[in-house]
Formats: sequence, C-alpha cells, structure tokens
Amino acid sequence: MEATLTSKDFASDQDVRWCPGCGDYTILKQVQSVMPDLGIPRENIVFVAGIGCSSRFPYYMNTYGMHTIHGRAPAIATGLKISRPDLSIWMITGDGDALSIGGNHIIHALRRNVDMNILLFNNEIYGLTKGQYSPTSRPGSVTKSTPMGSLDHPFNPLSLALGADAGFVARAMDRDPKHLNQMLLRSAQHEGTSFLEIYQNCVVFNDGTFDLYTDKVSRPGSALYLEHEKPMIFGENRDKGVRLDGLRPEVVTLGDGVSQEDLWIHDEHDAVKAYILSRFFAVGNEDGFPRPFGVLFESKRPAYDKQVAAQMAAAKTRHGAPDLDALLKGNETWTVA
Amino acid sequence: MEATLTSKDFASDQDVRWCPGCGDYTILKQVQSVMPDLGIPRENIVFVAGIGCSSRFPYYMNTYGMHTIHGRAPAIATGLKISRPDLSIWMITGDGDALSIGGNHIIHALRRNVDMNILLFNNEIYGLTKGQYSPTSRPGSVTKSTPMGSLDHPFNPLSLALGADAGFVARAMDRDPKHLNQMLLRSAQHEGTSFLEIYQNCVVFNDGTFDLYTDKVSRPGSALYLEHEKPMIFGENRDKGVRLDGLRPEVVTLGDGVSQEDLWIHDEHDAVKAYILSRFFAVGNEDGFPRPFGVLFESKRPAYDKQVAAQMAAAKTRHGAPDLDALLKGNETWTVA
Amino acid sequence: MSHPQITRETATIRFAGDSGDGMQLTGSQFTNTTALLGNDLSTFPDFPAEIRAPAGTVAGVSGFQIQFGSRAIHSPGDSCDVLVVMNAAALKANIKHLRTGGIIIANLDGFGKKDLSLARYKAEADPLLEVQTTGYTVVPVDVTKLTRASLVDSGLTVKDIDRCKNMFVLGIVYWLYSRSMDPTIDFLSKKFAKKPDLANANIKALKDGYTYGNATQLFSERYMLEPARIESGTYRNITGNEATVLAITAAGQTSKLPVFLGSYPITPASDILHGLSKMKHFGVTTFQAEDEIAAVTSAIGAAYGGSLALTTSSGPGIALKTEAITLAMMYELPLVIINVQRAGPSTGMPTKTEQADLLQAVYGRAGESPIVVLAAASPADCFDVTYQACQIALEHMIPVMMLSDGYIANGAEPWRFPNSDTLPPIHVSFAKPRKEDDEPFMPYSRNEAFVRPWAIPGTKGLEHRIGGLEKEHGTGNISYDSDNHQIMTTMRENKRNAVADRLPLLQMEEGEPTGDLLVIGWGGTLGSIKQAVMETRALGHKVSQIHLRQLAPFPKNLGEILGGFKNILVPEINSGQLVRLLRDQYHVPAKGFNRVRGIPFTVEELKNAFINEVN
Amino acid sequence: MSHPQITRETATIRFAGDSGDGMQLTGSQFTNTTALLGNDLSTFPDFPAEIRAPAGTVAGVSGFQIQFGSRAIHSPGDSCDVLVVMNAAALKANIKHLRTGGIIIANLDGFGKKDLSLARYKAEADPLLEVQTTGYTVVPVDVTKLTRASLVDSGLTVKDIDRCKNMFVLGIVYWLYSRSMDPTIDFLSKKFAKKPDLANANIKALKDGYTYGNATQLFSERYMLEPARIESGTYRNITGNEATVLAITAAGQTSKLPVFLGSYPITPASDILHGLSKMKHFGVTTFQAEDEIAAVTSAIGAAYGGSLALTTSSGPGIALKTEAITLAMMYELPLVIINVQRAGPSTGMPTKTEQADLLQAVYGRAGESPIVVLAAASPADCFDVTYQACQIALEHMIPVMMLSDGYIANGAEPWRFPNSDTLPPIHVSFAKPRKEDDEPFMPYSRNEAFVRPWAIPGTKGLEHRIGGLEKEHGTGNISYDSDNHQIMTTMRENKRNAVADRLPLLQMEEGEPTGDLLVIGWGGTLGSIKQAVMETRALGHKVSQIHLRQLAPFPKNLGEILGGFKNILVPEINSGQLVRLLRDQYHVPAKGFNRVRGIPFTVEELKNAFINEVN
Ligand SMILES: Cc1ncc(C[n+]2csc(CCOP(=O)(O)OP(=O)(O)O)c2C)c(N)n1
Ligand SMILES: Cc1ncc(C[n+]2csc(CCOP(=O)(O)OP(=O)(O)O)c2C)c(N)n1
Ligand code: SF4
Ligand code: SF4
Ligand SMILES: [Mg+2]
Ligand SMILES: [Mg+2]
Repeated sequence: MEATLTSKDFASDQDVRWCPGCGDYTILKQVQSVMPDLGIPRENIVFVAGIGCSSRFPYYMNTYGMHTIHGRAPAIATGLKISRPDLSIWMITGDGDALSIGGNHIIHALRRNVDMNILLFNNEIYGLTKGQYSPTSRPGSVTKSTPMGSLDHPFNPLSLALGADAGFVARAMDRDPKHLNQMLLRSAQHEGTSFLEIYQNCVVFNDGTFDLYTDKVSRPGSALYLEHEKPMIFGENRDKGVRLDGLRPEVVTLGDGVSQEDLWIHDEHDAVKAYILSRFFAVGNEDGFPRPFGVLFESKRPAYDKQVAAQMAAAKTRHGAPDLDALLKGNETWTVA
Repeated sequence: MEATLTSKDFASDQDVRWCPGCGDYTILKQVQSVMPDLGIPRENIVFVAGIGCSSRFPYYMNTYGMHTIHGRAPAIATGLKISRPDLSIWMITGDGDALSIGGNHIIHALRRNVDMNILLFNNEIYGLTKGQYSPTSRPGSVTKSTPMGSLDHPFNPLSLALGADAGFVARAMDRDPKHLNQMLLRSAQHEGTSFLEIYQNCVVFNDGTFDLYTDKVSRPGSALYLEHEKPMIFGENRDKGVRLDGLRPEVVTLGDGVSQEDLWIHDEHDAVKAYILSRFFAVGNEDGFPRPFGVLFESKRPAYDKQVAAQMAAAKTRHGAPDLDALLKGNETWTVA
Repeated sequence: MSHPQITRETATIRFAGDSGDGMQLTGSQFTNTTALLGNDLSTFPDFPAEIRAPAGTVAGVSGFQIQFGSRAIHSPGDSCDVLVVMNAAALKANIKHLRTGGIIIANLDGFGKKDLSLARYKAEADPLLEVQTTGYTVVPVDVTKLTRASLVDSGLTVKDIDRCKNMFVLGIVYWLYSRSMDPTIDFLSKKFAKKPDLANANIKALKDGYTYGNATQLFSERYMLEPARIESGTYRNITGNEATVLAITAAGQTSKLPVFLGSYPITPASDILHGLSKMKHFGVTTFQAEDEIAAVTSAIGAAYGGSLALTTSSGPGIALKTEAITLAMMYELPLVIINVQRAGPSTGMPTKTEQADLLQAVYGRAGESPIVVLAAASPADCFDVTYQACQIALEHMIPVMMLSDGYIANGAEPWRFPNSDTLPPIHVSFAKPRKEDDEPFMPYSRNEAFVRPWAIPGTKGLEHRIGGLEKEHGTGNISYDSDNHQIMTTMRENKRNAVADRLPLLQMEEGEPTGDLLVIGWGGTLGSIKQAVMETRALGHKVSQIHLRQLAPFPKNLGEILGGFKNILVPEINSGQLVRLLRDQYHVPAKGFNRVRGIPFTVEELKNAFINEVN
Repeated sequence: MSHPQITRETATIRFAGDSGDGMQLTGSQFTNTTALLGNDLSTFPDFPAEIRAPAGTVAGVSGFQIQFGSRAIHSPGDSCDVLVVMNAAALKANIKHLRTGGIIIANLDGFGKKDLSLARYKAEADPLLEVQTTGYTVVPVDVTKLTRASLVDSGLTVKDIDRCKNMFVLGIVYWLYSRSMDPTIDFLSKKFAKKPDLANANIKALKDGYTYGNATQLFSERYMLEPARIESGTYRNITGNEATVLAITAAGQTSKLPVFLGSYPITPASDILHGLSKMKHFGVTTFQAEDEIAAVTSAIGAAYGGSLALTTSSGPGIALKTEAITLAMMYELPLVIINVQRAGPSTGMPTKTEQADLLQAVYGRAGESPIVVLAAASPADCFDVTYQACQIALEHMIPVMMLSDGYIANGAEPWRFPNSDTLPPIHVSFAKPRKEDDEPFMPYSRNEAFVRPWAIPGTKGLEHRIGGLEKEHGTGNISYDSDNHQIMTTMRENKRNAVADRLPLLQMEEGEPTGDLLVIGWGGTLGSIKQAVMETRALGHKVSQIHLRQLAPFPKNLGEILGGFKNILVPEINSGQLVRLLRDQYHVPAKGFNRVRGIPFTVEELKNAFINEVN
C-alpha cells in the first residue's frame, strides 16, 4: 500500500509557521512530493533537525521526527542510524545550525559516512534569532550583530564538505523545484552521508541574496547545472561553457573555434575536479565563473552504520550465543562455605 | 637585549613529564630554539594549549601560557589575540584535542584567519587517556576502545584545513628537527592562522606509526620535501619525481626521457595544487605517492584581528571621543521637578 | 462637542494586532509621550513566538501593555482598562487581559469573514457582539477605511497607507487619555526625515485619529492623569537589555579597560550583543563566536589579556558554558556571565519569561566551584547590577553570573540615569613588571580578600602559566598534594564569600524589620511583589518585604533580618529555588509561592497569597 | 630454619615502585590469591598522574594497597603494616602510609646514587637508615641482583630478567603471609602461554623469592590469617568500572533491548567504554563520539530508536552534557548518564577521587529539569546501582544519573556475583501499532506513574514528532499556553518523584533507628564510614548509620529515620553537598564533616569526628 501514498500523506496536521514567502515552503513541498517515490513506509522515515527556522521542518512532516537542540542533529541522527540501520534518516539544518555551532558534528558525520541525507538550508543568515550574520554570510554583511559590516571570511560549505571527505556533495535552490526534486532523489539514493546544500531565501532578514541564481532572467547566465558525463554549458542561449586547461578552468564562448567537445566533461567521481568546481564561489560570480548546481561529487565508501552492524555480526559469530552467567562469573572465583 | 636570548631562556623551571622517548621532547626543543630567532620579547609570547599530553607544552615554556580545557584552545587564543593583537600567540594541540572535540573551533579559526600559529601534534592516538583511537587513527586500528579495530574513516587534516580556507598549511615531523625548525619559522612569519601538522611518535600507545617517514632509511623514498618553485624530487638517490599531466599527478623516475624540467614545480600559492598534494595520503603510501612535508599552501588574507582593530579605529574616528554621559542620557529625556 | 474629563490615578492600556500592524512601535510611542508627561509607568511587550506567523492568526498576534499613573508604578498591570485590537485574532488572544467592564477599541475592518476564520472563530460568529454582551464596552472603528480616506491625497500606495493605521489608532488613544501628540510628531519627522511623504502621512493619520476621537460619540468620557510624584531628576525610558549594554560600556570607561564580549545569539539575550556591537568607539569589541563555548572561552582569553571580559546567553547556552566558567573560576580571572533567563527547560518557550536558572547558577558546575551570583530586579536595575557585576569580577578576580530575565530584558521603565562621575570607581591594578633579581612572582599569592594578582602578557618578568589542574598555593605550579587541594578549595570558597564584606547591607524593601510575614523575592518580580505588599499593608497587615540582588554570597545581614519573622514566603517564577538556598543556609522554615507559567506574577495572586499567610 | 607463625585478624600491605616495576600487577596477584584463600579484602590502586613520569622520580611512583582479613573488611586501610618499596622515590612517596613500627621491604638496588638524586634525596642521605632510626623495621633485599642471579640461565635479556623483579618480591610477601603461590603460577602460565620462557622465568623468580624469605633471617616471624566468616557463596573480585560494565550488559539482556553507549574517553570513566566495547556479542554497540555532546546526543538518538542508551563521563565531560540531558528530560526518553567523579573543579586532579558533583547532578541544569540521581557505594555496589539506573530509566522514561567515583571505579573488592535469573526483570513495552481508525496516538499521555508511552520509529500509525519546546499535555504538540506549561512542569516533577514509590525503603546500615548520632553518607565512602561507625559503637557510643544510594528522589522513609536523631553528621569528600539537600528538604540541623583532599576518608579521622559529636 505504501506505493499508493501521495505527497499529502506526508503533511502533518500542524500549521506551518514560517513567514509568508519564506523559501522553506517550497523546499517542504518538494520533500513531501519526493517521499512517495522512495517507496519507504512512512513509519520507517525519521526527520531530525536542529534549531532554527528551517529546523522546524520535522513538525510539518507526517513521519517520525525529532526537533533537537542547536547544532547537534548530526550526532543525534548518527546515534539513531547506528542503532536502527533500518530507518531512512533525513537531517534538516540551517547554515548557523550546521556550520556555526554544529560544524564539528557535521564534518565528523561526513568523514564517518553514516547513511543519512543532510539538507542544509542556507539562507546566509540567522533567521530564528532575527537576523545576525552566519558563517556563510558574505563579508561586509550589515546585520543586527555587525552594524559596520561583518569581517568574517565565510565558509565555502561544499569545499569544507569535500575537505572532510564527504561522499556525496550537491547544491540546489528553493526556486528551482524540479531540479531540487531530482537532487533530493539523488541524495536519498546515495548510500552514506549525502550533503545537499539548498540556497533558501529568507524574505525577512536576507531577502534576495540568491536572486542572481534564482531569478529566472539572470539564472541561465549565472547558474551552471552539472550533469554527469555532460559538457559544462550555461548562458541564456546555452552558448557559454567551461573548459579546463590543465588545472586551470576557464569560461569560453561556444562557436568561434570552441565546440562542446572541448569543454570540461563533468565527472561526479573525480574528487579533485569536484573541489575545483566547489571553488566557483566568488560573490556575484565576480570571477566570471558560474555557480555550479547539481551533484559535484559522489563516491562509494562503505556506510559507517553498515560497518558497525557487520562488526557486531562478526563478534556474534566469533563468540556464539551470549552467556550472561559466564560473563558475571568471570575467570577467577572462590567459594565461601 | 631580547636579541641575546638563547633557547635556554625559554625553558621553564618545571620538570618535563612526558614519557621517556616521547616525540614531544624533540618538538619542545625545536620550539625553544626557534624562539630567540623571532626577536620577540619573551613577555609578549603566549602559548595556549588544550588538554592532552602535547597540551602540557605551555608549562615547559618560560613565556606566558595557558593550559586550557579540552578542544577550546583555538577559541581562547582567538579572544586573546583579538583583544591583544600585540601578542605572539602559539597554539599547541593534539589530534584529539584539535580534530575530535576541538574540530569546530579549529575550522572557524582557520576561516577567520586570526593571526596565530597552530602546532598540531599528530600521534594518531589519544595519549593522555591511555590509548584510544583518534580521528586521525588509521582504519582498523586496534586500541583500548576498538578491540576489533576502528571503523572510522580518518580525517585528512591538511585537506580539512584547506577545505576550511586555511591561509597557511604545512607538515613536519618530530624526527627531522632541522626541517621542523624551518617550518616553525615559516609558521611564525605567516600573518594569519598558520596550521602546522607535526607527526609525533607516541612511544607508549602508538609507537612507530610514522616510521616510514621518520626512519632515516625509509624516509628518502617515502617523504617528499616541498620547496617553493622547486621540482618535486625524492628517492634515496633523488631519482624519483612527481609529474602532473593535466589534473593527474604521477610518480616518475628521472633519467630515461624524464628530466627535472618535466616535473611538477611546487607553487605554494596554488590552492588547487595544494589540495592535490594534501591527497597524497594513502596509508603506507600504498598508492605509490610520497607523503609531502613542508609548506603545501600559503596565501595572503587579511588577519581577522587586524580587521577588528581597523573597524574599531574607524568607529572611533567616525564618532570622535566617547561621551559616556551623552550615551547614558540617550535621545529622549524628561525632568521631574 | 465636549466630553467630561475624568482624573485617574493609574491606567492600563494594551495594544494588540497582527505582527505586521506595528503595535510595538505604537506602544513605545505611547510610552515615551506618557513618560514625557511625567507619569510613572511600566511596560510589557508580548511578542509572538514566531518571526512572522501567518498574518491574521492568533499565533501572529503581537501585544504591548503599559500601566501608567500619577503614583509610583511597579508593574505593567494585571489587566488593562483599554484594549486596542486591530483584528479578530488580537481580540481572541487578548480578551483575557481586559478587566471586566473595560473598553475595547476594535478595528472593524479586521473582523471580516477571512479574519474570523484565520482567528479560528466560527464563520457565523460575531465576537465583538459576544464580548459586549459579557459586559465589556466595545468601540468599533473602521480604522482601515478611515485611514485610507484620510490619506487619499497622500499619493502613497494603499500598502503604505495601510501602514499608517496604527498612528490613526494611536491618535484616538492620545485623545482618550489627553496626551500631547508632539513627541510622536517629532519622532515621525525624524524617523522619516528622508521620506517626507511618509512622515506627513503618518502625522496626518495621527492627527485625524485624534480629531476622530474628539468629534465622535465613540466615548462618553475621557481621562487625564496628573504627573507622578516621583523622585525628582531627569529620566529616560529604558529596557533591561539596553540598561545592561550601558552598564557594560560604562564599566569599561570607569575601569579604563577595553571591553570584550564573546557571545552567540540567543533569545532573549541577543539584544545585548546587538547593543554592544554599536559601542566600538567606547573601546568595546564584540565577537560573535561559532557557539557558546567559543563565546565564553574567547572571553576567558581576553580576560587573561587584560580586558573586561563578558559573555551573554540564556538557558541552553549557559548550560554549554559551564565547563568553561569552572575554568575561569579555577584560573581566578575576572569574567562576567549574563544569563537572560527564559522559560525552560531545554528550548522551552524562548519568548516567555521564567526565573528557574538560579540553582544552576549557584550549584550547576562540576566540583566545588564557587562563583558570585547577582540578579537584577527591574529594567533600570539591570544597569546597577550589571555594573556591580563588572566591578566585583574585576576587583575580586572571579566569575560573576548576573541573572536577568526575558520580562525585564524587554520590559521598559523610566530611569533616573546617573551622571558618569557619580558611578562607583572600579579599581584595577595589574601586577607590576619584575626585574631579574626581584622576588620570584607568585601568581597565586593572595591579598586579605583572598584575591590573586592580575598579571597580563606583555608585563616583563611575570611570565607564568595558568591551567585547570589544581595549583600549588602561591606558586600556581601543578600540585597533586592532598593538603594543598584542601587549602586551595577553601581559599576559592573564602574568596567568593569575602565578596559579601564589600557589599552594602540589605535594606528592607517595604515594611518593618519585624512583623507577621516576610516576603522575599529576587530578580524581575520586584515590581509585582512590591505592589502586592503595599496593597496588603494598606489592608493593615504586618507584611514586610526584602528583595535579593545578591544570591551568592548572600548579604551579611540576611540571617539577622530573617530572624525578625516567624513566617517567610518566597514567591518565585519557578518550582522553588531561592527558598531552598534559604532553608539550607539559614535553617528557616521558609515557604515557597511558585508559578511556572512563562508570565509575570499578577499583583492579585500575590496579594491573595500574602493575605492567606497572615490570616 | 623455621619462623613462628602469628595469626592476625587483618593485615594491610602496600606495594610501591616505579611505574615500570609492575606494582599494579603484583598487587592484583596478591589480591586474587588472598581472595581465593577466603579472606575478605579491599584494595586501592594509587596511580601516578602522568602516563609515564620519568623513571625513578617521585612523580613516577605507582602504588597498590590491600587490606585483608578474617573479618569483614570495609576499606583498604588507613595505613599499612608492610610497605614494599622498589626504589628510593617509592619510599619517599609512601613512608607516610606506613604505620609506626611497620615493616619496609626495600629493594636495595633501587637506592643507588642515581636513584637518590632522582628521588630528590641529598647525595649523602641514607633514607633507609633514617626511617629505621625513626622506629620502622627495614628489610633490605638485593632484589635486582637476586633476580638476575636466579634467572642467569633463563636465556633472557637483562631487560626481560629485570621485569621479573616484582615476582621475586611477591614471592617474599607470599611467604611472609603464608599464601599459596599456585594461583599466580596459573596466571603466569596462562598469561605467557605463547612465551614459555617468560612464564618459566617469572615463576622461578616467584618461587626463589618465596624460598629466599624462608631461608633467610630477614624476618623474625611470619603471619597467617583465617578465612573470613563472610556470607557464604561464590565470589569473584571486581572493580567498580568492571561492575558497571557487567550491569549494563546484564540490563540489556534482561530488558531484551540493544544497548547503545555514546561516550568520549575521560579519566576515570574510560574503562567503562573499553569494557563495553568488548561486549558486542551481547548486542552492545559502543560509539566513541567526537566529543561529550555528541556522545550524549547520539545516545538520545538511540533512545528514540528503542535502545537502552547510556553515556559515561566525568566532571568536565558531564558539564558539557547538561544541555542535552535537559533535552532528554524534556523528551521523556530513557537515558542513563554515568558520572565517575574525579577531583575537580575543572581539570582538577584527574587521577584523584572526590564526590563534589552531587549538587550539579541534582540542580545543574537550566530551567526546572528534574531527573533521577543514584550513587554507588562500593566497587561491587556499582553493579546493583547501575542495573537499577537502567531499570528506572527504561520503566519511567526518564534520564537517570548514576554517580560513581575514581576510588570505587578503580578499587576492587570481592563480589558475590548474582545468577542471571535472580536479576530483577525489566519491563519494557513499546507502544503498539495503530490502525487508521483507532484513536489518535497521544505521545504525551501518561500512566499512573506519570510515564508516557515509548513509541519507536518503525511502528505503524504512531508517527509523531518530539522536541525541546514545551509540549501540549497529551498530544505533545508545541504549546506556549501558560496553564499548560505549569501542568507539564508539575507532571515532570511528579514523575521524577513517583520513582520513589517503586524503590525499597531505606534500611539502617548500622545501629538502631534512634540514638545519639546518625551518620549519613552516600557514594564511595560507605566502607570507611561503616568501619568507623562500628569502631565507635564498639566503644559503647549510640551511633547509627544510613547510607544513601538514592539522592533524587530520596527514599520515602528518609524523613522518618531522620526524626529518630537530634544529631546528624554527614561526612562527604566535598565542601558539603548532601547536607544541603537534607537541610533544605527535611529542615533538620544536619552538620557536615568535609574533607577535599582527593583521597578517601581515613577510618581514624571519621572515628574522631563521630566521638566528638557524641561527647
Ligand atoms: C544552544 C543554543 N544556542 C543558541 C540558540 C539560539 N538560536 C536558535 S536558531 C539559531 C540560529 C539559526 O540560524 P540557522 O541555523 O541558519 O537557521 P535559520 O533560522 O536561518 O533557518 C540560534 C543562534 C539556541 N536555540 N540554542
Ligand atoms: C571535556 C573533556 N573531555 C575529555 C577529556 C579527557 N581527555 C584528555 S586529553 C584527551 C585526548 C588526548 O588526545 P590528543 O589530543 O591527541 O593529545 P595527546 O595526549 O595524544 O597528545 C582526552 C579525551 C578531558 N580532559 N576533558
Ligand atoms: S525569518 Fe527568514 S528563514 Fe525564518 S521563516 Fe522568516 S523568512 Fe523564513
Ligand atoms: S603517552 Fe605517548 S604522547 Fe603521551 S607522553 Fe607518553 S609517549 Fe608521549
Ligand atoms: Mg540560516
Ligand atoms: Mg594524540
């Protein structure tokens, strides 16, 4: 009967409490609509979130869910998944929750490669606490806590994830639901930790930061949609491309001597190339490079929870049925009459 | 008179309490011997450490020092440096202190680029707590907490640092004091956060993990010493080299058609190449690539503490002399007779 | 036509509307005007939990209550005389706050079908009629229509025009309570200096509202309140968080030290970070850290370097700081920790108030870890107590935790602000440089108050190492010696307790030093307890009150005062915390009066409790 | 020649040497042998703070003390009758532990020039002579030379031969106390099964030591102790941390739940992680997390998933867990937190013991956050109390903190281990699946003990969300309602307190239910207090004792018992913590007897304190 579930079945009875126009709504919609396609019984799905506007997410999903504490969702999800490998775990977090207070748990989850899907709602601001800058805010951001502009050099979330040996690294945006939907599916399909950064608009405290990529007009020229084994093409008229000469990527215009064959063919499995792509990151694309969306990198590493299960199985076969009395007795005993 | 200081002047009166033969001793010696060369008055130097065998370090330096709490040294050092930019800050940490509990503070210090020198004593084990595996321990490590072998995929500390936008990334080892000495000097000279990983032998709980690189016999063939703008050569008879074809590095033998000119010329300022180098990381060099030592990457980014100071200066010129009474009074007042 | 003008001693008004309706601004304008007229007052903003819950829903309602009068005002009022509601949801959420027989000024345009359903009223319901029949006076006003009419020629968009609704209503209320419009007109002209058309529109709406109140039969009477007979002097309005910001900045100036705040945003403490981030020209550095642990530890680093170092947070964040606070205690470095308490436990109800972190402040650390704990009693009191916290931390080289709460942090009251040169001096002297042949430096030697010297990096000859391991008395070297551990443990405790010697003795807040009942409060409950005590005394009961700002160590004469009473009642917005400390330390049979509802006490419930005790 | 054999009721021996000398092994061998002979005993290992402080220095000295006897033994002994010292540093560090007139067995080869200077004796000093003149009996033995001689043909390297020194000494002591060598011979053959030459060498050294003791004039007499008249049954030796590991594993079996430990290494708790990591075949998963916060939160995740979830740590780590513990309390999920206390505050003295985390356990969280707090009284008691902690957490859906300490965690005692089928059953029933048309599921509905249902993912129809925000009674939906907050706060408190209903009433530990003095202890001080109480009673004083394992909630009959005494003394290895809880909750004038020296109480100091109180 699971097959017959619809996205509505995944909406809880709680009213959604985000600001009107918040990017979180469209993400929620896509997540709910992708759920039936997973063919996983609703009761086997758990949404785990930290604290933040985005982290209210679990309340709106008619699955099991945990709204936890700020920054700790990766660790809670890790404990849940290790002890219950049968569950499908979705971790929802924000740029502050994941990369400020939760940075350590995130990089450790990524290196361990626990099988879960991390959706990072990046709005480059602290929403719930009403507008302080976050570790992804652009330098010079004037926010409640930085009246003269922020001085912090922001994280490049995807470079950080790759540096932490993430096995699946992708980017999407709230305003391109179709692509977002595909990315959610890809994240679900990947075994191990999937790290999906989603550009999300905070209409109240950081409205329009991502317009360059989300605006239908500017998007074609500024967003580069990656597809495995396809050349990297973008531009209104799909007349621009990215070429690699040696280590140096460059933007070229198709035609006049440059053909699709000359372009950089995307290879999801090449870690170094993925890293180069993650560095297409200039504010406003000032360096001329488009911002990549899609799967930058995927690799097959054994999932941590599977290894843990395997080790326990091995221990059980080695020791046979557990004998509690033998354990309590130990090696040396004596008897007092 | 500072000029006349010797390394002895930097030894405190406390007896050193590391295990006989611990790699920490040689590192301590090199740090003490490099201090006079900095020409910094002893009272302007502060050593800040977390908790661990390595983190006992400050007690042995006759400078100002803080033995803090586990994992938090980067944050304490950040607060100290921001409020006292005049001081020379040296942060001492271990692989557990820095990358396990302290991971978040480390990556944030690196992205902010606070001007301090981080020395990470990596012995791939928890020493002080008597031998549990750490985030840098090799997979399968049998330790007190992993009797059947560890399952965690370890961090690649240098890749992680680069992913976090570190401005200075280098590697040295306890058993090559001369090179270590140079690296300490380079770290000190760099403005911003310097991240120096030092392979350090724990004779009691992880003896010999780095022998491949530290053993005089195997070292030439396994360790690649990087020098800026020099070709990458190694091998007993310096007959091996690393060549880059496109993005793909390969180990070649000099002679038969391959000359030094064909080799990868090290460029400290190339972030992507530094990342590729950081990925020469196979256990026992099984992939055939030598382990790089030296400065993988250096870039000039403004130091956070300098920016903070500049912003305060700007605020002061903008507002003129502070007027506390005006502040207390505020904008709207009324008087009750 | 003219309306009879009735004089009142006190009045309470509550403005309620959708988050988008600008009720907080309306309230603060009414507050300023009223303050300028010389009334005493107390205010209470009642924010929705969500940033912007869907417009028109109960969850999206934002409220602001003010009590003002010609006598001293100690609380924002249990219930209001006039309730302004901009829509149906506002009525639903706030009717419980209106006293029976009170007046409801309702924006009729906020009671359409859609509004009713958003507010979860039945489609056929007529809530205004219902409340009228239950004994309230309803004054319906077509605020939206009237504002649009008044601004038809303003050339503004409808959206902008509708933004002026709140000024129209404010005009009506100004008329009703005979307030001058000038302060608000000034304010609007300043605020929209760059957009004169907006300024003019708002001002016109305000004036038209005023005229409308006057011209119509809406009200049978209007009210006026004499200026309050309060202490003479120059006043300003201030919230607790603002006062905290000023105190920290002031302490930096008087101690002549750079100020360093390491913080991480959290409701309701964030505004202290925001406020201090604007004080750079006073030598204040604010560092928004990656988390609370980095926030407090960065402050500890700054303290070692010679700054007045602070960290601010609330419940969940304070919990994360405890390991580091213990380190600062062990270092014996000055550190001020400000905990703006909110309703817990865990995430709890972040926008609601509570005072349930006292036992954590006093006992919530591993090992024997004595620190100083202070608590502010009102918005303006946050200045004095925060300033004192800085002074104690610096002069005694010890962490001081200052407890505030969401109610006083966001609530406002008039403040007779001090002149900078009347501020108590703060004496800080760093240890002096040492020459080769001087005595060896003893970082853990102590003065008569058990205070060790503060030797900051850069000082020649004082190079020393500090750590969290037990230290040898005097030298500060690592020591595992049993006797030394006992000595140091005792020293740290004596040092904390010695702080009481330099603090003023506790005065009676109300009443005589002996009587039938002693009421003991602490923190933000001062106002409501004081009012309730006064009203109980007015009934002829022998009730006295003391209010504690010093929770650890207690004032030296506390035991003596307790001795004067057989019955002791301790009202707290928690399940009983101060009462435990009193029973433990003074062996008195103190009783607790406890409510944990996320809201301040009402004067009524306190009064009843007191009368209960004395009968 | 033959020596007179004297019978003793108790004896105390302390083995001391360099960390490299294998004193811990020597001690544990003597312990096992002595246990097998049927003596009761208690041991105390005294590790150096450093992993391996430089050989020969005082900092590098490692000690092991055992008291054993033909009567019940409750403590490792205040001072020893025989002190074995392998070098000068060992003498310097341990002479204070030898009773006046006691015997020192000294390895002469450890008293060379180098040894003396390393031990910071003057070059010309002769410490052995000095102590002799101060009334101790010194028995010098050329252990190194003799061992080398005995193993000259072993074919071992000198390094390996010298490693057998400790067995030679053990041989001497076995002879002196008339112990059989067989258990140790067994042990050595097993241990070195793969290296027979090492096995033989050690065994030969042991035997030659024994013979040497017998053959020589070293001793004028030898001793023997009758088996103790202790409860009959089969015993084993166990340390507190071992017992804790077994209890957790057992609770997993009886509850039929998978066990999940999220932990981060820290002294003295790490051995629990080590021990449980060997229990995989019992369905125990251990997760070494990146820090303590991840450790406890991973356990919370596992608890939501239906595991028996635990986390272990000590002072600094527990402090970091407090925010998350409060979340678990708010979730109302089962969670066991084990705090093996060490000397604090901050990093303190990690290898020393203390019981100063009680107030943190009871009060150290933000908001009203009641959890259950238990404490183990001895190494073997760690089994019962840990098992009970698991049972309460699972059956009451509440976090339980179990307090151990470094002294009982590393100390060992004989344990009459239970048969698995005598273990109390643990009743866990997960909420049952729900069909479309069933009543809606109420995750925060409660049974008569205020316990909510445990509904784990994978259960059809029970999909629900939990969080740290205040929850609506019953539904568990987010609620900011004032009355609901009061209700839930009260529910959580009632639920914690209701745990007392299911727990056994408190029994007198020693003495009558009325008398001149009631001594109340908790945690690892049971043994020394009990011994001191017994000795004080032997002097005819009316002293009684109770010992608390349940610190929150207290046993239901505690108040009643307190009523039987005018004088109450509460000995604690802290500055007074339990005594505060008692004074607060029972309004009794309890006094504290407090030492904070990082070491256990001596029976002597306690006895004096008790006598003081009754005179
Ligand atoms: C321990 C703790 N510290 C701080 C907070 C306050 N807080 C709640 S959410 C948040 C940051 C939210 O930013 P982000 O993670 O980007 O989520 P968003 O609201 O932008 O979706 C903060 C600082 C908290 N709840 N708990
Ligand atoms: C909060 C806290 N958690 C745990 C510990 C215990 N601890 C001390 S050092 C350490 C790890 C040491 O490993 P590393 O950082 O690699 O330093 P090393 O001893 O190897 O030099 C741990 C877990 C502690 N002191 N404080
Ligand atoms: S504050 Fe921003 S992120 Fe939060 S709900 Fe509103 S729009 Fe969305
Ligand atoms: S345990 Fe290892 S790291 Fe620590 S001091 Fe000994 S050898 Fe060095
Ligand atoms: Mg955000
Ligand atoms: Mg290490």
